[in-house]
Amino acid sequence: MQKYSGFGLLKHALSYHENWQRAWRNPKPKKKYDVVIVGGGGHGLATAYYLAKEHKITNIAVIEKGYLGGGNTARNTTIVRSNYLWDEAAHLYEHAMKLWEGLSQDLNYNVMFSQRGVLNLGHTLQDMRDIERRVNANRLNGIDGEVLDAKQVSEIVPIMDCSDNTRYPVMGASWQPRAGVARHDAVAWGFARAADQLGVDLIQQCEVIDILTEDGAAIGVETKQHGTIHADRIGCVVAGNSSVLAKMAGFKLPLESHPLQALVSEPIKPILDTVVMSNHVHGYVSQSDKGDLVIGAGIDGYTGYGQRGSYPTIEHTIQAIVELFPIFSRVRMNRQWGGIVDTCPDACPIISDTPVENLFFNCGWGTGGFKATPGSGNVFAATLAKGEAHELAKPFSMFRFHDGSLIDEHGAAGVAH
Amino acid sequence: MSNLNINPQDSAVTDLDTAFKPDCAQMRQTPVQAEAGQAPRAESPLYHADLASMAAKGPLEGGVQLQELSLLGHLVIRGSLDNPAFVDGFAQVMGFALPGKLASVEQGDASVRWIAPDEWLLVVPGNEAFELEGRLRELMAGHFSIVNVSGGQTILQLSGPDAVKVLKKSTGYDLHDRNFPVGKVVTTTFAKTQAVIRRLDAQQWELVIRRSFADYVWLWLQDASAEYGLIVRG
Amino acid sequence: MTSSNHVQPNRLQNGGRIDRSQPVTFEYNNKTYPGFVGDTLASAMLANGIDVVGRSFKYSRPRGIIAAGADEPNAVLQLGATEATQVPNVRATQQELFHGLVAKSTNGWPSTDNDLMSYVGKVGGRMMPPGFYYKTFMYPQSLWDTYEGFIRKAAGLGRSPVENDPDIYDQINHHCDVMVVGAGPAGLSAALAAARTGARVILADEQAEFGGMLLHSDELIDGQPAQQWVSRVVGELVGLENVTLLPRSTVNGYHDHNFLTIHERRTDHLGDLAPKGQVRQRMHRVRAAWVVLASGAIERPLVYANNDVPGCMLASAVSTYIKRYAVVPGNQLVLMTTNDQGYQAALDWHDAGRKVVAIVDTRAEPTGACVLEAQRRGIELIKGSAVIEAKGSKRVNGVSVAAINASGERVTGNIRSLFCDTLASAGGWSPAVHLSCHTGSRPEWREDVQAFVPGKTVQKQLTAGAINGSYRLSACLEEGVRQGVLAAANAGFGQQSDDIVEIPSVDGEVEQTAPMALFHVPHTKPTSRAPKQFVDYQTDVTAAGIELATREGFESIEHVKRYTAMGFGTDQGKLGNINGMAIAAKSMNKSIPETGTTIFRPNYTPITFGAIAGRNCGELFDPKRYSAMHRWHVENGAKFEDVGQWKRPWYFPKPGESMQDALNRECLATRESVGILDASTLGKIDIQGKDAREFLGRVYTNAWAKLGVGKCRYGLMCGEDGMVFDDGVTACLAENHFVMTTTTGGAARVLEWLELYHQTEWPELEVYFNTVTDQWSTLTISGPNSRKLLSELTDDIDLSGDNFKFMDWREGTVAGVPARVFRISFTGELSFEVNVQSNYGMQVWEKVFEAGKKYNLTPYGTETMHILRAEKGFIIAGQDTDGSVTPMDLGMGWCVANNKPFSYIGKRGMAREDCVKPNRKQLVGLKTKDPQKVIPEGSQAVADPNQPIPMTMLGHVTSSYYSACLGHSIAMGFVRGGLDKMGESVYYPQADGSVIEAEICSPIFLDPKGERQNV
Amino acid sequence: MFLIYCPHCEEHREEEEFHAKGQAHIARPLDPDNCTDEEWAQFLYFRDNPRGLHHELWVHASGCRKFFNITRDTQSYEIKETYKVGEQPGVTAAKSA
Repeated sequence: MQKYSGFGLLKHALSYHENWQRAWRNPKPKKKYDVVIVGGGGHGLATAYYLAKEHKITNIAVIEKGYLGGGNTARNTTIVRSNYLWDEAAHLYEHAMKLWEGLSQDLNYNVMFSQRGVLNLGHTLQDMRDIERRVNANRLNGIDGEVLDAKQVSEIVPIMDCSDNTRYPVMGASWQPRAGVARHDAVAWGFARAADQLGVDLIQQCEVIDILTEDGAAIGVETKQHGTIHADRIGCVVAGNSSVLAKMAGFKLPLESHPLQALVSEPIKPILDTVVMSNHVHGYVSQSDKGDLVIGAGIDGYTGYGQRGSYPTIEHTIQAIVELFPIFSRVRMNRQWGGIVDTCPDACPIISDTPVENLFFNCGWGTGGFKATPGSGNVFAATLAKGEAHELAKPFSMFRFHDGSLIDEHGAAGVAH
Repeated sequence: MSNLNINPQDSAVTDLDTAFKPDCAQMRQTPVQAEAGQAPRAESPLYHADLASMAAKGPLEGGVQLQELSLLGHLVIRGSLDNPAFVDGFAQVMGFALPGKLASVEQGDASVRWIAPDEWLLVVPGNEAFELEGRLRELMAGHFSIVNVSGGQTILQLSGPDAVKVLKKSTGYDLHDRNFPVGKVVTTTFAKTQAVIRRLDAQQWELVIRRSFADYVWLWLQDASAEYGLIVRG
Repeated sequence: MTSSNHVQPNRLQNGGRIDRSQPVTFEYNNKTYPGFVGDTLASAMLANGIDVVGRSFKYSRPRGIIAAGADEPNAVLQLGATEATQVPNVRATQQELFHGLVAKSTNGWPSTDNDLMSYVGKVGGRMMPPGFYYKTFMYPQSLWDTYEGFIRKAAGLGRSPVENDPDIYDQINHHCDVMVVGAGPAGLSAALAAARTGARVILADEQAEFGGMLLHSDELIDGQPAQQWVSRVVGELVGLENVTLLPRSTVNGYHDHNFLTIHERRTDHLGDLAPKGQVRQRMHRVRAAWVVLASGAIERPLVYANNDVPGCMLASAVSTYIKRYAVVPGNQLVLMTTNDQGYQAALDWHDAGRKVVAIVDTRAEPTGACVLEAQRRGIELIKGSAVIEAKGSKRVNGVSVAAINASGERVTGNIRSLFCDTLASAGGWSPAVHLSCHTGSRPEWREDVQAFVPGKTVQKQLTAGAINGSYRLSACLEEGVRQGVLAAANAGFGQQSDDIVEIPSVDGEVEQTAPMALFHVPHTKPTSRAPKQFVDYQTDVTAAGIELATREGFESIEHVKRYTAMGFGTDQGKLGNINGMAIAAKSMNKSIPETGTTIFRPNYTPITFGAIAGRNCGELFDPKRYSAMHRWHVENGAKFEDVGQWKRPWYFPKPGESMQDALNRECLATRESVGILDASTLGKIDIQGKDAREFLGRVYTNAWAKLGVGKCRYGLMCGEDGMVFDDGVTACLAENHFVMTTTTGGAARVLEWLELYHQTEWPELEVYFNTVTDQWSTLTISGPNSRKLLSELTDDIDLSGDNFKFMDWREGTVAGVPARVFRISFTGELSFEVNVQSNYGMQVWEKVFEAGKKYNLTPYGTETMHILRAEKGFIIAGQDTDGSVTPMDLGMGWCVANNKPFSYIGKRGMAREDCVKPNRKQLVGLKTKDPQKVIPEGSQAVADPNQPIPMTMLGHVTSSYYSACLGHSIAMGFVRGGLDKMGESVYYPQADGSVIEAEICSPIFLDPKGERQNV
Repeated sequence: MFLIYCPHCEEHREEEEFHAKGQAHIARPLDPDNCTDEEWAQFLYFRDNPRGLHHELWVHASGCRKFFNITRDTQSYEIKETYKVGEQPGVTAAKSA
């Protein structure tokens, strides 16, 4: 398999790019695999890659009903950070962050991971208490973070209105310098190419219509296009569709799938070189290498698999952006779209065994999936390889909802007094 | 949620004890001296805007007119239409029946608006609220409640040829004659708060808004009517 | 500087719809040019012979105007005469010309005309195939930031202004029976047919004038020129009160349940800045019973070598410029077409008196009437051939023509060179299906018209005209009438019958002969080696790039799109997408339907953030809620805290006082004499009914069965998970009447919570809930002198300790105003909460101050309130709780009654395995070793500050203050197993490396026996 | 944006007047104290979350403040019916299957 490099590019240029090899094969599925991963998004492909690379299990198929990386991987706002509050989440996301930092070289695919820093703004005293709490926890967990006041924030983002004239003045922010953004499609394609290179079969346009079990254990999947595919172990990494697959296997998950919308402006000359997030006024924004302002909207309150949400959600987000950045008022919104986010009651993922033996689920990432991609795949691969949860994954068992050991990542929002 | 163990319809009917007289604490909330004249100063929710002097100064031309009907008596009346003691009690005291869905009745200086299947808003002159609540409580029985909210909300009247345009900027509800005839009442979103909107005639509308949002609504209405010209009535 | 009245070389002496009586001048790249009202910026630029309007994004190639409408990919300019009025990425073809307009091209350095980057483009072009950046810039890792810096420099088209927008934008809501999108022949006849039934109709069109293609058509409708028919129809519509006409209004989004958004540009044709008091742009939010999409079709250019050289244009655009704007964009035209309609451009060009070098028809034997028309004008017709390559760099100076085979895959003949300066291409039409896709419907391919048309939808949507692939005028008019009638009938107006509106007749319409399905013109060289053949101009996507993508395995059309960036421009691929799909299909030996289409998302064309935000920004971004005493707080210099939407006094600094000074003063005054807090923002819920008491017992964790009339009680509210989410004091006003208080931020949530359980779980309980938050103003008078003070304001309430006990309430008169007085305390002091109807809140507040002077009555805000309660160890829900703590965790087991008959909300939840396990994080008091040191809130506790990172954290500080009354700092926080660790030390490592040591203690720092409040 | 028929106001209103409250017809166990942790978790957290027909609870928050149920297709977003609390849906996956 050819290695990508500047020199290689030159070589191909001289031959008019006529000799590039396929980034991945398009194989016919075998009858049986050691591991079948359902879901060819970033997390599923990463899982396959690390299974093959770190656990030497290469008889793997990734089964995708559409095209690789076509779900939330293709629809998110590409923010990568690890400044989570609770130890369990912080360690998981920081594990991912460390993998991000060498990912392009590891995959020999430039995922354009750009550590331009993330600001989480605080607009009320309680916001600032929560920020102090989170940043202190991050520091003691070995995660970079600082608490900034409004003046320091405006030095980092001079174009933001940090004055007292706004409805909810910026009081400060948490700042994670190592955080940033990455090229979302490249992440899926990079993992796909690297997994394929290690022998993983990537089966696109192949929809799972049933999960086959034999006395309480999963033995394979029934697919629409290629019939039965057997497997010793099955890992489901299908985000918004997790409940649909769980139903095939006969159990429920503590999930609701909601629309999450995002939008981009027209490309403009570089003006914002960091990521700004505000939970209080509900908007987050960064500027892509192409020049678009990439803006994340709020989550809609209802269950929705339509990959679209309601217009007022977009309006509220734009209002927040214009409130924070009045100079963007004359800039124009180009496109909007929606993803399906599978949300857990405690805003933390599920990486877990299930009531069905040999069937594992990795889901519930809600709005926080992309940033975890390599970490999620890495610990899920270990979980599938050993048949028991990776250390970092243990706290994220679906059974935590039975005994009540939740990891409440939105709890810190609390209520105002 | 939404329990299947109980059907509220059944239970509502079976449990109805129309003889029961709820023991509630009715309170006279306006100073007794009010009638005597040297009352302590009362401030309506838009007192600080000083609409009176704005009216004096303000423009006399414009497509929108605004007036606050301040310090009226507001009573929220809750009860079930299946409870005759409640329905008849109201009719006996007021001399007219509770209006049906999305409707209102106005008689003399009393007016009542349908708010929800078990809720109405009765508005009377400020100094009559207490006595009226007393009479209603006397003649009503069974499961009902009356809450005096005279201090918690106020009424704005919006009129003029462009009033409907201002409303169209403020609410997603369909204000067209076909959908919103004179006398209809709806509780709906209004900018980023809510209002009980009633149509008084072709070009006249009434908004009932909450006290703490009054200043916001006032700012909003001035802004929305700027292009048509706003006449403030004292 | 060119003089403003110099001739416009490409402007015809007469004709067009421009207003020659209104000449204007505009500025482009610092040169001044003349034009007319009625021009678009694009038509005026072409009239003045401006060829190069920009440089391409990736290869910096010179680009010219190709199209005449929303599909234009190249003429994307920076507009604005001042910094504050800059507008990036304006499409010159959609910008109406106004006097003094200032435009600049966006890319190109030092100038668009000679751009040094273009050399990089020429040389490096081959180094920049799709996805090249995924394959490079990886080594060494450390250099990526530098690489990225270069990539970012190239980013973007126009620039954002850096000053705030002086214009205003707003929104208005509409409801209609029939929403017609597009005012071309189909839309106009649909709107008229629907309007005549009395239905409420809205007709919107993105252009300044209604009429669409009819505005430059020679056809006759009902025997009159099409333009006359348009003005007759528009005239009638204007006269109907049930019709709303929206010109300059783009329907940019079609959302679920027939909700559409329309972006109206009200003043962009008048100037940079909206005239004073006018709204620049308005969003119309429309709820339609039925929708008729008549959005027309967009012509496809053909993909051939160097097809981006300025002078390469769409055939239909050429006609539009000539007929509508009286501008002939060149001198010698070569037209390449796959269909009959294409000929029109050559005929118009010829009739405008300029030379048509040749018509190149890709079909072997074209036979349509248009052929005779061309021959009648003596235009050379080259059949069965194609222009395989354009020559020139900043302007076309010739083309290479060659015969191709019938399927259009190979060049079969010799190359013949023609000289010309304009090359128009007509590759057929793509229906503007965009809106029909917004609600998730996938377009369907129709072989007979070689195009995607709207697919199945669940919306109440009809389509008429070219969007259906119906390109003949008569068909557009007929479909318009029929769909207009049908839409109105479906909405309940008129009956669906044909004879309501007569269908306009079109005279002398000629039959169209079959077009050729050609998208990508072959070249003598393979695509990978031929000169660049552009598919998506704005993103520099070429046919070779698409073939490369499929070669590398990007076979889903979504992959192709994402890998090459096709369709990601501000035109969203209106010109290129279908060609791109066809090329991808061909290179994979699939059919176009097999390859599938990408799905369009809102917006149809980009719209300003300002318009979407409307008036909901600045002061009006979110309501500010005020108490009845707010004016007093402002006048007395309060600093405010945002609590939910409320503005609450935070503290009341005296001139020159620091915050801490003010807090110390407020605290001491309250503890030593008397202070007053405006507590009106606390949520208050009136609860009446036979079962009110029972209901309270189910939603609070403690017991309510025995609370007597005249008494108050504190309660904790949990979710079903057993976690505390709100708290407050509830008073028994009468046997069936209670008033509940909630946290300020929790008020709405608690009321909905109560309603939820009443309506869905316990409807059999007879109880009504009503909010009275705004009804009552609450004045909390606290401190040893509070009784004395209050006694001066009331003569009908016996305030004596024996007759008005702690946790009692009384009704009476305060300052002449009827009041409910609650003897409850959040400060630990003797304390009275006076509740009066809010109309009298200010009056009573002022009277209390008059009487309070001699006691040095001191107003305090939320911060002092927090300190005073913390000295007593009282929690604040939301600060000392975070949704993950049970009452036990808070050390508030005393507030949980497990002997209640009904399993109240939270009981089962807090009994779960993890919630009862030992060693949970528990709320305790914290005394710092250094009494003057205040632990920052949010600090994390550890047992051993010297342990390595990651440290084991035991909990965090939730509340921490300096207590002036105690003379030392106090804090509350969570510590794992803290309740069993009294007296032990915990450590709080700080960001600066220091460590604060604290001793775990009871959270009650002051008056543990509660004597002060029981006097 | 949805257009929702409120069965109490008996007319269609804009989505902005309503709040979605999740899956409908989840019965609170009658004897919580004798539920296992797992049974309680089923009531508390575990949901059908179907792609397709969904019975969900909404509240007319800015209107009559009444809760009611909606049967809605979570894929096409079509609202099939709305009905009052305590009533049973007329459209179900079983019936339409």
